[in-house]
Amino acid sequence: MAEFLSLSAGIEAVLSDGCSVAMEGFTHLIPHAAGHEAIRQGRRRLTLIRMTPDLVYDQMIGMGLAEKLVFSWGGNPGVGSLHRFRDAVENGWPHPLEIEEHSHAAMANAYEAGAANLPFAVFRGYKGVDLPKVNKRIASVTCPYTGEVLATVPALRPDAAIIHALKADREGNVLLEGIVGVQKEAVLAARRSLVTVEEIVDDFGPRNANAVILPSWTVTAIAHVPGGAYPSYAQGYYKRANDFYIAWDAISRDRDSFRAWIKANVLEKGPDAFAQYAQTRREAA
Amino acid sequence: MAEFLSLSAGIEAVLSDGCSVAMEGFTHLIPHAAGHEAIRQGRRRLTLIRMTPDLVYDQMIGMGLAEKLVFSWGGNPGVGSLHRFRDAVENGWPHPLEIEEHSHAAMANAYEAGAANLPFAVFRGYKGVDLPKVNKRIASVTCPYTGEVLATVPALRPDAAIIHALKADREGNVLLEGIVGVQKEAVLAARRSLVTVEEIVDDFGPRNANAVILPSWTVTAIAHVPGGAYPSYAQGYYKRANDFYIAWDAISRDRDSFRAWIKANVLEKGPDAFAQYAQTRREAA
Amino acid sequence: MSIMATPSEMMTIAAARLLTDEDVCFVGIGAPSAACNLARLTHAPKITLIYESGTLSTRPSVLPLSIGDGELCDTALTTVSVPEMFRYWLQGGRITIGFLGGAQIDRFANLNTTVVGPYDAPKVRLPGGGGAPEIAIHCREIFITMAMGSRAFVETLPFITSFGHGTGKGDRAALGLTSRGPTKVITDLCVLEPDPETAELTVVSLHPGVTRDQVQAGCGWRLRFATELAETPAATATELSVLRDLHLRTRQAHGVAA
Amino acid sequence: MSIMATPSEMMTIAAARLLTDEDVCFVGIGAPSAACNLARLTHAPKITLIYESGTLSTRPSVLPLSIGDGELCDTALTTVSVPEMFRYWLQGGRITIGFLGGAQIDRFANLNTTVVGPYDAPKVRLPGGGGAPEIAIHCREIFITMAMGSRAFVETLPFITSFGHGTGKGDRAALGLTSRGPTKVITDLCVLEPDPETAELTVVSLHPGVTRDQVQAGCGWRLRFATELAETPAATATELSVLRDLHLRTRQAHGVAA
Repeated sequence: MAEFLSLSAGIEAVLSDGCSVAMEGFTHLIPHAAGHEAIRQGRRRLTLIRMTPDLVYDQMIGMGLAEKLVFSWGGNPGVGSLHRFRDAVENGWPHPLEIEEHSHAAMANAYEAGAANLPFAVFRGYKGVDLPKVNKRIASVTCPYTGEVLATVPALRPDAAIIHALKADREGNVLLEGIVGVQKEAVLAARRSLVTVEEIVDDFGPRNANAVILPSWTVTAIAHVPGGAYPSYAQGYYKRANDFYIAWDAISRDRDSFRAWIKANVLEKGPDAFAQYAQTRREAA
Repeated sequence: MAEFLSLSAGIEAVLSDGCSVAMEGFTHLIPHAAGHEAIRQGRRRLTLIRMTPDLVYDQMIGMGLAEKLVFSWGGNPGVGSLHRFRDAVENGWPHPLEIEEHSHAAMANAYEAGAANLPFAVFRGYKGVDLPKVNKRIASVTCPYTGEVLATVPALRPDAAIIHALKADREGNVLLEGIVGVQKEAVLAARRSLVTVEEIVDDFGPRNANAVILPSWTVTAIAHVPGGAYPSYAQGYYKRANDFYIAWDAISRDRDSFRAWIKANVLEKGPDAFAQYAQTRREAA
Repeated sequence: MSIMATPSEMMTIAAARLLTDEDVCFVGIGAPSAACNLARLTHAPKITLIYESGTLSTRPSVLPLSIGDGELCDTALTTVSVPEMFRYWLQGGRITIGFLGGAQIDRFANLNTTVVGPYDAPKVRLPGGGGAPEIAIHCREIFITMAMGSRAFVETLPFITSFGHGTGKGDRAALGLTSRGPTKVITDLCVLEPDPETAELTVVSLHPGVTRDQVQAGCGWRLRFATELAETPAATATELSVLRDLHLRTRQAHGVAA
Repeated sequence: MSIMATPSEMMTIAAARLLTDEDVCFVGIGAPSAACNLARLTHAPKITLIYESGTLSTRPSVLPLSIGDGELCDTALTTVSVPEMFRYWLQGGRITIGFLGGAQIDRFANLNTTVVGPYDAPKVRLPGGGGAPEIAIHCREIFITMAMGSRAFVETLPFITSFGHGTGKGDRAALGLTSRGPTKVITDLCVLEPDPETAELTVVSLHPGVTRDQVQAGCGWRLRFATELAETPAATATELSVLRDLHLRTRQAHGVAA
């Protein structure tokens, strides 16, 4: 059964130096507050896994938490580059970053295979492209019936998954709605998981019979962090703070302005900051 | 885009002699009315595919429509045997029935692979059991990363899928709720599809963002057949007519009583009969 | 002046007692469904019940007619598709206890629900395996509930539908299986467990009033009995009344005996 | 006295015209999103738009900031998970038109969005392929939208992120692909199509007022021009006003230029 913890206790429970972690969110419900807490706790040598690493991974990479990145698209969505990610890959700052690069289809299938307790995923992909030349994890199997050769990737089985969801009930069941991405698969594929939520409710109440729910016994810990996805969005709660995504381009371009921003907005702040961000966005919405 | 047809025109559009058809429903939303229409149209040499063939397949087999059955559990759920199925397999009556037998896991994965346009499915299964000795379609692949040998089945790609759903809207989108089984996969895996529905509505109205919906452009034809799942059930519309499931045991045990029942209740009736069945159940519920 | 349980009730009650709040059970229709819900309504209110039709954490107030019963969906936390059920939930390794039964069982708890006689020319064609072949390997352990009888407990199975302990200890490991397989066989007369040394089913507990001879008469092979053979504690008044109420509610809801 | 479209608007409008009510489009953010929604708001009201974030048949009233924009979900018929999107919908072969763009393109419409310079010691690390490698092979055909420029239209790609026509006609078939691959490249200056004989991109239509020299100046290889070179019809007043209204609504909704 999921345990209800504070954000800091939750991060301590699931993250340790050297572990692999998937902080998922397909441009929705991105666990920013959890990423900031990981930065405050000074985790090191992490393998960061995510299909669409964006601002929060840029911040973690820039602060030197990551040894390796497993990903399929690393950018500031709708804006441009991730400058901290680029600085790490192009210049090895603050230290070199190993990358394991896939396509979205490969990553999505790899999470799916992890959730299904399979050692690998099979899909039709990677035809005629260069990624298999630089990623030795991409292999193939032959269909025993047709002889067709299909691409494979190893299943993703992260040590930890961290996601942000809309609601948890008192039993620790977790509700997601809207663009649900690969969060369910990431949690089911991981050894342990932390879910930050906008709200804890007595009961989900009447709901669709097929609602996307993670039962309590599939989740390690839940932390109540309203606004925890800010500046990304939470369906029905608040919109994306697009001005911040744009501002991040300038903040992150320079190493000093990046560090100053992190100091003022992460290291010197706590999880409560996010409640206020969300409130602002809700009013603006 | 899905075409709105009468039940008889819909069955004509998707079923022809010698084709393979998956009439799915995992003990919910079983397309009984469609099966009766197939019997009235006198289809022959069909390959019937279904995880849980029950009464309607028993009826179709008993009337000689089927040349082959692909299945994983063939019984009268909660009651006992399917006597027409047994008579076909044990005694070749009304003619011999070829069987291709799988486990539920294999069939579910095979539909999933079909929907995903893969030639085969990989799963962990069939360890230590006799089914692979009698079903040559069960094979294996070796994981390119771990060396583990995993079971495979060919993807299911039926010529036709026929399901019963709750609602269609005027654009031909189809809504399922509750125990959704493998119906979505069956439709997506099939070359053509017919969906019978309880209701046609102007608009589904407010609904869960992640509702189980088959878009209009994935469906060949829709027929409005209220009660079309009777005597199985339709979530929110009517319950299972359990008395009929029990009665079927006696009706189907004997070849003559079976044929008499089919004559009176299928051959001499039309699709409209089902509206009345459903009405009765709704009042009883 | 205790009320006596029928053999069938005793089987259900003995199975229910084995379950805890921490269990996640993959439930079949019939005795397993009754046992799991009896446990939920008595000592294990937080037990998690999953039916292969896709219903997660379901809490039916009456027993389902079939795994597709609307009651299961209406009282579930949520309902997933059947492919997801078999991939993420069963194969995903999330089930602690899987319930199985069958037409026939052998001394190593292998089960047959496929066919009596040759596969290609069957004497009796049974329904087939359904979920059983993979339930048997993916759940942490397996409880089997079956009424005894010499045509059900047989020396040699004509067909192995789901794997128990094969031909004895070590066979599961040799197939690469890490799950425990059948750890209990709960019958209407007794409880059997695989012997720790040989994996052969051994009677460990006789239900109240049942003799060794009666048990042997219901089994087609020469049965082994544990050195310290226990007596299954009699059904308590609470167990019986909750079980009978459950069956009564079920009959009233469905209009049939369940 | 017609209103003139900007080159960027002309690119969007030329792309929109290629779409029909029967198309099921896999839409990317930026020009493809504008083109698809312009088509939907003008001549192709029944066009089906799918974004890789999982939204099926979406009808946004303003353009999304990212593929995860709430507007896409709120106006979608339904939203599926990302694994399902890539398995059932993209790989499932249900998309007629996939839109792609990139940092660089070569004469056979292969694209690079991964890296400039060596992969292990990049000069510029680009975002990577995302959905592109599989979009390029699973959609029935591919439309590429890109602004011209000699650093974008290059003689040799440092990295092939998504496959176009390889090194020429027949390469797709040799890989076992049955989809058509890139059939149109819509730029801010012209429209190119693969030559039926060689699969080399050939200018088939110049946007109004654009010369051959201008187009060649924006391309790093020696361009081929179709024998019967057409002029792209000028943007109509309706096209321009609908597109500009869409951009205006988008700016008002997001508070930014879209």
